[in-house]
Amino acid sequence: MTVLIFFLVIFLIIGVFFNGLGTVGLMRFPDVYTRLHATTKCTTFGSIFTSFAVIIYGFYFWKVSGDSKYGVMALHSLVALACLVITNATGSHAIARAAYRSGVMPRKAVIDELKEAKLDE
Amino acid sequence: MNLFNVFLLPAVLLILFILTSLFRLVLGPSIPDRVVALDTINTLVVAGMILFGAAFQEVIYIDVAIVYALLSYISTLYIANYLERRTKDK
Amino acid sequence: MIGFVFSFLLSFLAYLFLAASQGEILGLWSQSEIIAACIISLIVAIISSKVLFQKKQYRLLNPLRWLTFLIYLMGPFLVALVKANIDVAYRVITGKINPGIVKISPNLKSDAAITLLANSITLTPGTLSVDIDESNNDLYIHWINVTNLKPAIEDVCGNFPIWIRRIAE
Amino acid sequence: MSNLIGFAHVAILVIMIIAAFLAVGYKKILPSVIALAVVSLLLSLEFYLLHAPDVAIAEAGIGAGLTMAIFIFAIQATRK
Repeated sequence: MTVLIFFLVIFLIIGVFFNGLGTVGLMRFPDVYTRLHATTKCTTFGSIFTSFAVIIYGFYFWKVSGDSKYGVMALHSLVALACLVITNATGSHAIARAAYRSGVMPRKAVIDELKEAKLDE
Repeated sequence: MNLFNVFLLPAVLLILFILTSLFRLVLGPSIPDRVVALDTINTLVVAGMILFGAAFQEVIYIDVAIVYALLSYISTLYIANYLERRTKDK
Repeated sequence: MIGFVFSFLLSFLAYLFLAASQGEILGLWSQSEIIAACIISLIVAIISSKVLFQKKQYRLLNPLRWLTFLIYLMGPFLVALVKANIDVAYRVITGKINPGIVKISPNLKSDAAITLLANSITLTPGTLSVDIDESNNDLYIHWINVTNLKPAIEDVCGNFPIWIRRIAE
Repeated sequence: MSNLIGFAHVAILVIMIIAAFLAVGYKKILPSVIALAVVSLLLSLEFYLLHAPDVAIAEAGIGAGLTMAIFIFAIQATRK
């Protein structure tokens, strides 16, 4: 029990820390693309850890108490986590592409090879 | 020691982070900045819903998080699609 | 036919995963639940098998490829994910950035492979895929810390294309 | 524990009010729509905290998905 709580607290601290870092990066960075870097990576990673805490908690209590409610909770958190990871990555592609095509240029860029490329569709 | 509190405090902290990312929605100079803020709020709300579901110890609450993750993604894609089409029409 | 059976099994498993509660089979499902799952996933499979397997390519159904995918997910991808987050954390705290958009040509053919590569690139160190040239599958990548202006593939995304060629090509 | 939940209620309502003022106050139309989406997302979270998950699912579907799509359809139709 103590070991479980120790792991839960560690996972939750890591998760909340990275989520907070994502929002701080959203405030600090200068343009859309760097903000996307901060939010996509950090919030996905943080959510993976907070959901892992719920999954470990669910499986542990499923094994101890035998109540299938906890097992179902862990399985559903797993599904939600998978949805979150896939949709986050795809959504950030969509935003980056829309931002570039609607004319938001990266600030302070040392190289921009997309500007010369002629993409037609 | 009640396990209820372990999940509740991080969930409330995630709600405070939503307040932080709302500032980007207020300040954001361009529309993609605001969409990024919306996307961050979506992710934080889903993570918070999973934690609240564990704190209230109800299975049905986590299903809300699944539905929410899949539906909020549609709105992000829709705005991105609209931005692309708008510049192509001009 | 293979496509129909596969989409039936996939929707059946998805239904069982989402509908798990108390019951006599493994303590998770009741018998009426299984019957309902059969009927509903039969309907779903009739509709979706035409959409899922439009090109009549069944390469991705090989279980060996799924095993490789799991190993990839647990091994190199997880390591790269952790590295990416420590890197971004460092950049958020110090504010040192050196961004730019570069082009790489991974020479992947199929759509599934290029999707997997783009998603992996977005979630790993300092890179974010912005756009794609659909004629020859070149990716345009926003790189937060440009070290050389004409990068090789290894500089940007490590050995991901090798793994992905093994999984999806 | 009830303190924390009360605090969460207050925080969500404050964010909702700020976002609602933004939705009214923006001069351009698309930022207004985005702020409105934030309002309905947080309304769904508020229903969730009030122990009404069914209402929260409905609100997530209608508020986040459908209203957004209808508004953007309307904007597209008017600009041409």
